[in-house]
Amino acid sequence: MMEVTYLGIIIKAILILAIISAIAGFGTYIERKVLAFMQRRLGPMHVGPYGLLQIAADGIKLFTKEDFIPQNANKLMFMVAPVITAATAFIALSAVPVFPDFTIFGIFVPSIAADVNIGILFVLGMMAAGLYGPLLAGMSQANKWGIIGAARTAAQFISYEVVTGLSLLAPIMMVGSLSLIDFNHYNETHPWMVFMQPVAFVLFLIAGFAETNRTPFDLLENEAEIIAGYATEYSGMRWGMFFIGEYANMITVSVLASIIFLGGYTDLWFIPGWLAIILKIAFMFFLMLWVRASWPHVRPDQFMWLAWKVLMPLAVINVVITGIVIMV
Amino acid sequence: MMSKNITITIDGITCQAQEGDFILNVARAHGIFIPAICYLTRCSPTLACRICLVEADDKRVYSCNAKAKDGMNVITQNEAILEERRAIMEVYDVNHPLQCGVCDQSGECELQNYTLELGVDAQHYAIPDTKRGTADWSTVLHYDAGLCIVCERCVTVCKDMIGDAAIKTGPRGGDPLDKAYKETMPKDAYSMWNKLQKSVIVPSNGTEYTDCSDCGECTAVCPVGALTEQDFVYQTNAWELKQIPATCAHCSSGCHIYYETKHTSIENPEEKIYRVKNEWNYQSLCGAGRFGYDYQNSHVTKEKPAFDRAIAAVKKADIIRFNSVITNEEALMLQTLKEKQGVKLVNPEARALQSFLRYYGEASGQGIYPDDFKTIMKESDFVITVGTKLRNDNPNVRYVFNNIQKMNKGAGFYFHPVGDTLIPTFGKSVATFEHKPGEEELAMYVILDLFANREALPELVRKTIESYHSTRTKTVTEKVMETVTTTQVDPETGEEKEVTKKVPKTVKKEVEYDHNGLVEALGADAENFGDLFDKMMKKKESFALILGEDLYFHPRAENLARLAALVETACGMKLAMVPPKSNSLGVALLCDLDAEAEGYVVGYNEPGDFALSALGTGDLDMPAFNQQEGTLTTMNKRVVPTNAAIEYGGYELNDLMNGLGLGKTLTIDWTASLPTDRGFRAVDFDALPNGYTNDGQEHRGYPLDVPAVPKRASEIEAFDEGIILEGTLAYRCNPQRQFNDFTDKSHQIFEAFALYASPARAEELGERVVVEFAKGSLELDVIAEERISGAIVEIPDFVSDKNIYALFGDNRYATVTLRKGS
Amino acid sequence: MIPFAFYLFAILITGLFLVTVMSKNVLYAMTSLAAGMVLISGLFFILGADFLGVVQLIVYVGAVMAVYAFAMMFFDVTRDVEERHDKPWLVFLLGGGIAVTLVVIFAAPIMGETVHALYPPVAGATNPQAVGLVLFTKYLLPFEVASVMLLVAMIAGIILAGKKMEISLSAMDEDMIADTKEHA
Amino acid sequence: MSLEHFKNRNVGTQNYRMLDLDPTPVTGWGQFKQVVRRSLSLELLVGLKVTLREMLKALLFGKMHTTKYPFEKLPIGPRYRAIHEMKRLLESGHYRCIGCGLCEKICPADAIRMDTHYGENQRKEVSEYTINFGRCIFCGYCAEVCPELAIVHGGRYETASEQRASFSLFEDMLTPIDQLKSQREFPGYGSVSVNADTNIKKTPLAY
Repeated sequence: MMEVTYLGIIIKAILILAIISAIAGFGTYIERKVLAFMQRRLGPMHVGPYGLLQIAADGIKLFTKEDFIPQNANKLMFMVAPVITAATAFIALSAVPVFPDFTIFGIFVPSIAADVNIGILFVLGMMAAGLYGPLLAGMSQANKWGIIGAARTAAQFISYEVVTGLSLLAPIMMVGSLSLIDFNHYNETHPWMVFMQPVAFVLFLIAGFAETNRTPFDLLENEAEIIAGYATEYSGMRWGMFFIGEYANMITVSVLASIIFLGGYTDLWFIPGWLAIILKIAFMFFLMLWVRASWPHVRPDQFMWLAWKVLMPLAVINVVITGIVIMV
Repeated sequence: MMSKNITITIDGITCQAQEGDFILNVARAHGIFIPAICYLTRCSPTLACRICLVEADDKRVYSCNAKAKDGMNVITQNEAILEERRAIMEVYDVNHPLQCGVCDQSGECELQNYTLELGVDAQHYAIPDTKRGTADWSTVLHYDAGLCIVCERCVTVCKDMIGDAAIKTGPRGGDPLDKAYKETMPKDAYSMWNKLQKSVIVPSNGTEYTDCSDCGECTAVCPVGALTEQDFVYQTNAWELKQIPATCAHCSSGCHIYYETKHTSIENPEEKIYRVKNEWNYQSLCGAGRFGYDYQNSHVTKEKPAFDRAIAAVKKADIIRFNSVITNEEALMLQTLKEKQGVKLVNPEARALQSFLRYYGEASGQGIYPDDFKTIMKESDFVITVGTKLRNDNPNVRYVFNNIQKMNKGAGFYFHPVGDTLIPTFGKSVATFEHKPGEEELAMYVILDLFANREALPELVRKTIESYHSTRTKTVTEKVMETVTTTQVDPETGEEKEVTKKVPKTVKKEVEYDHNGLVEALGADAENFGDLFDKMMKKKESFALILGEDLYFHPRAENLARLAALVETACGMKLAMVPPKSNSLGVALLCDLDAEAEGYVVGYNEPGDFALSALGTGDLDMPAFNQQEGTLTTMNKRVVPTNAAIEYGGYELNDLMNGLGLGKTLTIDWTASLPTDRGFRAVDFDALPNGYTNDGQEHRGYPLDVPAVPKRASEIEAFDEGIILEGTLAYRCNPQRQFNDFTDKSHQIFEAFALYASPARAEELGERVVVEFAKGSLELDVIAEERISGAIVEIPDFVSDKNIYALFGDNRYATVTLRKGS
Repeated sequence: MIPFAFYLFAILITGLFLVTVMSKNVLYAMTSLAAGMVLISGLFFILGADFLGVVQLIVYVGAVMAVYAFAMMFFDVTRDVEERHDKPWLVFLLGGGIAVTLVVIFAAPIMGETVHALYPPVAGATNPQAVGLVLFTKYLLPFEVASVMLLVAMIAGIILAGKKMEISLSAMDEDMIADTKEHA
Repeated sequence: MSLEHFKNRNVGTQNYRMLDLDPTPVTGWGQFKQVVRRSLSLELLVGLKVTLREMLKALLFGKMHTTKYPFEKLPIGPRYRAIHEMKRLLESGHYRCIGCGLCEKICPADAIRMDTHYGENQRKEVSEYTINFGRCIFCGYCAEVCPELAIVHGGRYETASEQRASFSLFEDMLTPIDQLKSQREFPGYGSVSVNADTNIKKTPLAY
């Protein structure tokens, strides 16, 4: 049995990149379909069977669209910003285990690209670094809507990182490790974390939505208020990279939630672990779309108010209670 | 014919009128509405429609026929009258096809109007319809008998105004009316219906085609869509047309017309003239005016090189040759050119008029003839024309002549070498003198003889006249009543009786009479002339003399002018002259014209080394008359405005003047500069009115007031028989509807450029003939013209390229040789 | 491999911080500073201090720099910033002096080869656990003091920033706004 | 009548109902309580339930609303007023238009033009008839004014074309002669009234 090598890591990195990109693309299709169904529409139908090739069509469109940069924009930053979004999203994914370790062609493959033992913190850190994408995009494009989008980015990300971190603190305390693999193992012997830490789960979900910039918290690019926020001046594949980043983040959050709170890739009754986690991730992804179809936007001030005055205190209280319970 | 001013009351409104005016006309002049379908203002009442029924002093009269009397009280409507009128309108609507949707008259139809006005909303009468078809009476007239309401306006106008009397009522073949109606329906409506059911309009010569001058006045007066211009049938609707008030420029009448324009077709948004309309109550049009409207110079753009060449040509020009189809403004421009550039202005017809007017002025002291044709038509009852081919030279003069016979119960003398079979039909009291060319002076002597106090005449004249008079005897047949006594046997009793009876018997008797040699010389029957003239002179009060183009081109024009002045003073006659062409009078007043000369010629609508032409054939395009603004001087001595109906994209004469540094901003800026010392007024073009009021007053431009000229003592010269022309003669005369190149260009005018002769002469000449003049020759087709009599042939001059004026020289008659052509 | 990564990171970090100092463009300065922070966390990872690396990421990149960026938004980032140097030699002297002092402070023990871990790592303890052990034993007092100080700072900040927070200009009509201005 | 009457532009039915909403909390504690109350009452889940229900309805019970427009078309109202149609006489098949020009006159957008001429059968014939659909505002006046019921609005609503002329020629608007049987007419304003026969009095046309 061969151990994983540097070559293997590179192959895995490329695979993750390719697969997640593809899934992100497919995610757009799914999103459009789900939203359509929830409004009793058909969604994309005409490109390929059931509109399946819509992704390809969109891809072609995005690649062939004119790539323009506003005259007064800071060109370098303007060009770099989408890359930051996409890159941080994928880097974050590198520390997330999705499947159980497995052996293929006689090669042992660990389920994780980079097994840092503080994985959960790493993911959070990379997602935090992801804020530079929208932030720089908004600041560099010399557009007032962009600036407003950037300001909202900064405020929203800083605030909700706190909530994310504090909400995850309680499960971390219970598991006693920052490694996501440990979390998964914890689930093998304990009931799902969601049953033990429901408050933490809800807080994490809310914060996750906020950090992935999803409706109802997509204030950075709220079309109704600020055109497209930080993405106002973007088009073509640069805009596409924001899009891929967003979907990659959605997947990351889905995976995190599945592993931390929903039992990870442990086998579930008769369902093998790899299938179980795919179903869980899929559900989480669907939940995001479902929410988008159901709920309206939140007003920015209410949103900040919610973070600092409701969610953070709740998270702190949750941590304290958890600590007391553990001590006792 | 002076008449008394009277006052009548119509519907409580006091109206001023003149004795003899019809009530209807008085009402119309005062803006009081009386419905009338069949009546035409300037014609005799037809009494066909009976709808103009009113009550005058509690008596029912027809207002078109009843003359106003002083203090009369007229009520235009009460219940009984309204009932009668409504019944009449209902009868008119019986069997009238319900095709207003497609009818050409729809929108300006009097049947529609009166049906609505009188509130006909239900029909009480019915009768089986008769099939009545459509007919094309001539190349321009279209008659739809189905639509005809037999108001006979067309018949009336053709007879009373035009003089052709080419149409009449004919049998319709309709069913007789149900007798029951006679009791149940109003009387007038019944009798009107009775007549309506029996008649339609037919050509009066018994054929299917009218034999007339194709003036189309009948189509204008038709209140419904029955009579229309053939080319207009189903082309467009009346309400889509834009009316542009203008002046017809084909002859010197200067008739008021409306060009009616609309876009050409779906594909072509350019304006097109669809028809010409006139105010037929006050002015009658001729065929050229009505149908000759599409002569515009279309698709012209500003071509700078051509314009530059034109500037150079005008600078270089020695002579500008032009004709009288020109506005006053343009004439003034040409005169300005003459003054500044020293060019010679050549216009033979206007020059002839100009010199004749000058001779007349020297003899009479008046700058221009004193009277106009409108007054003559209204007031005169004895009209004499000398030297004008009445039927061809100017349609309106002919209408005047005819209308005087019909409406004023007038009489007329027609002096002309070319015989015309139409003129005698104008009235019973019309005498025609078919004299020889050159004898025009004798005609004047005849007039002086008959109408002047011989003692007051200059001695030479008196002596000349007296020299023609002699006392001769003639045999007259007289009816004498003779008393004859015969013996008769009574069949019953067998007794013999003597019966005395008066039996008429013709007796021949020798009587002495005053033989008028002048009349004889002019080709009339001198023996009976005296009696005839006595009859003609009965109840005649107002006399008018009309002179024509023959005199202007007469070798002894000067003497004739003096005679005319003498006739005017000695006989107390009104005097008017017919200008030869459209604006000849204006040109004669505005330009100093020169005789023909050699040199570089710029032609304006005339041939030349460089041609400015509105015909589209010249070196530089000019606007035609329907594309131009400007004024014309009419034979009625009025300066009237005309407007552009069709867009013109090229250069105008004013642009040329601007190119020479002599122009003004717009052509119409010249209007106010027309010289006041020649009778014009300094009025802006836009201030000139162009229309009629309800009482027929003409509000068009302004009348000329030509100042008097110094009188110069001049003696009338004795008549010289040497100028009488003999032999084969040609007369320069256009066919009825042709006046110039523009009428020729119009698609509805077909008269060809050919030799016109009486039928007998035409047969003699064959189909084609070569006419040899002293100065050249011409090969022409021969066309037989029914109306001409005598041997003189007519050669038209309406095509400027043929240069007919040069061939004829300074006379309207020429001795020619006629050879059979190939 | 590790030295290579170290030098790579070191060069990049130095370069990026140089950009931060030298650039006249706020956006470049800020971005390169943030990038430098990210790369510093790389140094931690090389040293095996994963926890500190991630903390570096979260605290500096995710929070501190974001607050910087927030402040930067009040500038027109499309325009260059002209710095005014009244006494450039003073800046150079002070900056250089501090740098030298820091280098000396950190280099001295290494030079003297007297570096000893007073509390050697506990065997088997993972990275965060090791940090926790140190913090809650030897450095308990400074840690708690720092916590209290931070708490004080936070409360002070909230109080300072929270002044007049209940006044909402958008909820006031014009007269009321004028009144508040007068009072101020 | 006072001016207030005119100033009240609330022309609706004025049938407003006050919702019994809780007063907006002003204190922080109040707001917190509101959030907790709303959160615990699971109001949010109602929204999720609705969307999920609609999705299931759409997917499982075939209650999808979408019409795949160019491929399937919804039936159009029989009196829909779109592109004009020129009708024919049912008996003879000749077009009904008599070229009276009323539609041309009444058209407020000046979109209609026609050329007519004197036909060989001595009737007014329409040479060409066009409607400029770039200008037509589909007001329906032309159909209303037409005395012959010759021009009506049809159901053809797809008016995008490469050329404006595509629909506007007489031939294109005219009922195809082979579809004369299926030419439909509707009662209502502008059409012949139901009791037209009895309303017509005895006129000469009766003979």
